Amino acid sequence: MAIRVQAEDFDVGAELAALSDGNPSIGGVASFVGLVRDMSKGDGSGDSVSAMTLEHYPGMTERQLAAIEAEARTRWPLDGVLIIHRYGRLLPGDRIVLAACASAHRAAAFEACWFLMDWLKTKAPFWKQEETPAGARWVAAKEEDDQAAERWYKRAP
Amino acid sequence: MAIRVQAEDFDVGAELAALSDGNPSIGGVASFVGLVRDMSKGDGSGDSVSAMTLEHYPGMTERQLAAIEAEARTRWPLDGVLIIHRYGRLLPGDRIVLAACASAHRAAAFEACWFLMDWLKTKAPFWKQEETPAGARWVAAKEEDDQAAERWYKRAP
Amino acid sequence: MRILYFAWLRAKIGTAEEEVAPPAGVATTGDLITWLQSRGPNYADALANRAVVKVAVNQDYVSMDHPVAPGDEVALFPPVTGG
Amino acid sequence: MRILYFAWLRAKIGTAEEEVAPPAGVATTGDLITWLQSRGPNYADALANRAVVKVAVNQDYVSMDHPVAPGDEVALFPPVTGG
Repeated sequence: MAIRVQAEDFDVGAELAALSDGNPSIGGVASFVGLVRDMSKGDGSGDSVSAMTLEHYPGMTERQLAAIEAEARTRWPLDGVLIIHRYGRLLPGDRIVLAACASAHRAAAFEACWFLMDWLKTKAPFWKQEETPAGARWVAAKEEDDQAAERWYKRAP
Repeated sequence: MAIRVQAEDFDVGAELAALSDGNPSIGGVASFVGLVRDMSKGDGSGDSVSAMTLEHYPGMTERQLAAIEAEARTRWPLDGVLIIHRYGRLLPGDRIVLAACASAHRAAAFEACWFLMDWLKTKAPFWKQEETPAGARWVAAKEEDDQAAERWYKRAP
Repeated sequence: MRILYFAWLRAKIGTAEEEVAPPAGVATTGDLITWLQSRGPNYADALANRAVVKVAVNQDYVSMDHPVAPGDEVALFPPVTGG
Repeated sequence: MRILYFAWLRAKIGTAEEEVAPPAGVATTGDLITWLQSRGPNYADALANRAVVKVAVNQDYVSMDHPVAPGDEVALFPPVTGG
């Protein structure tokens, strides 16, 4: 179980190395690093984002991320799973999230990592507020994220 | 164009950071790190592998990897692509390959990275020879790798 | 019963957390929201569109007909936008 | 014409690289392999099963009916196993 919710940045190279360290039956590690974009997404306004604050629900966040990890381990043969998600104020280009899956098989690693991202996008209790020239605004949930999460239900184990 | 074929190890964290550095329109970076496994794959023998030597075809390797990168850029909206592949003698747990794709959209980053791995597995001129207690043996190509590469033809742009 | 609010629900209601003692008829999360809406224009406004209100009881997502009881931690928040 | 061999093809043939001057009738990669097979038992053995012989001309994959010409770099190798 490797779930971390923290304000601090993380060292992607060290985290990925630790995930496979000491287990030479691992064939590969698939990962995703999510970054703060300077453009708002989806609403077409194109207003630049100077910073972003991530609020979360301490306790429930860890609980939901652990449930998502457990679900991934049920669905795929994984030797290691890691989810790190930051909260607090972040600047464009800053790392927000790292999801990584180690497996003997690359298809399992890729699928499971993608699943982690899709599910945490719709289930982990985080909320983004962007700072723009027009003031602060809450990011709206995206229909495409719901659809991305939904497709995994159709492929239940 | 970021293709590197080298004997030396690479720093995953530094490479991934460099891929998105200075471009805050990138929403995420999907990556895959392939590692040397200590077990032979697929033939059921289970002989342990004490080391592996990767031979390649200098010149054609770079040319094929560049073609695979170009194909990925045609198919997906990517802000950065990186492929590093090692050759020479490697030990179990050593990194063999890093493929990474940066994009505004995580689905594009995941798909393109998976595509890079599937295509390079069947197109990049590398050959693995394993050292086992029973002697050295060439790794056989796997039918499942061919199938993994084939599926991308059905989804041509 | 402890109620937590997050993101724009917190901002509109004007508090992050409060202890409430709803009347006896409040048996479900749906009842609870209806009762909260009666507590003032800030609540009424924030909770007007239930399609964008998610509910968790004791840190698990639940539907609008989930039972609530004294001692529960109930959280109300908009659809999540992390990742 | 320069011929390169890799992996177990190289090991079986016993050389990594050679310059050859095939006779005039050798017009395609298929012809070239047939001619190479006649050069000795090591070639005959290594090239016996064409289903597992990949061919590149000037560093691009080609089929068995691809033309070959003096000055070409022709590589013969088994299915690749990198990644």
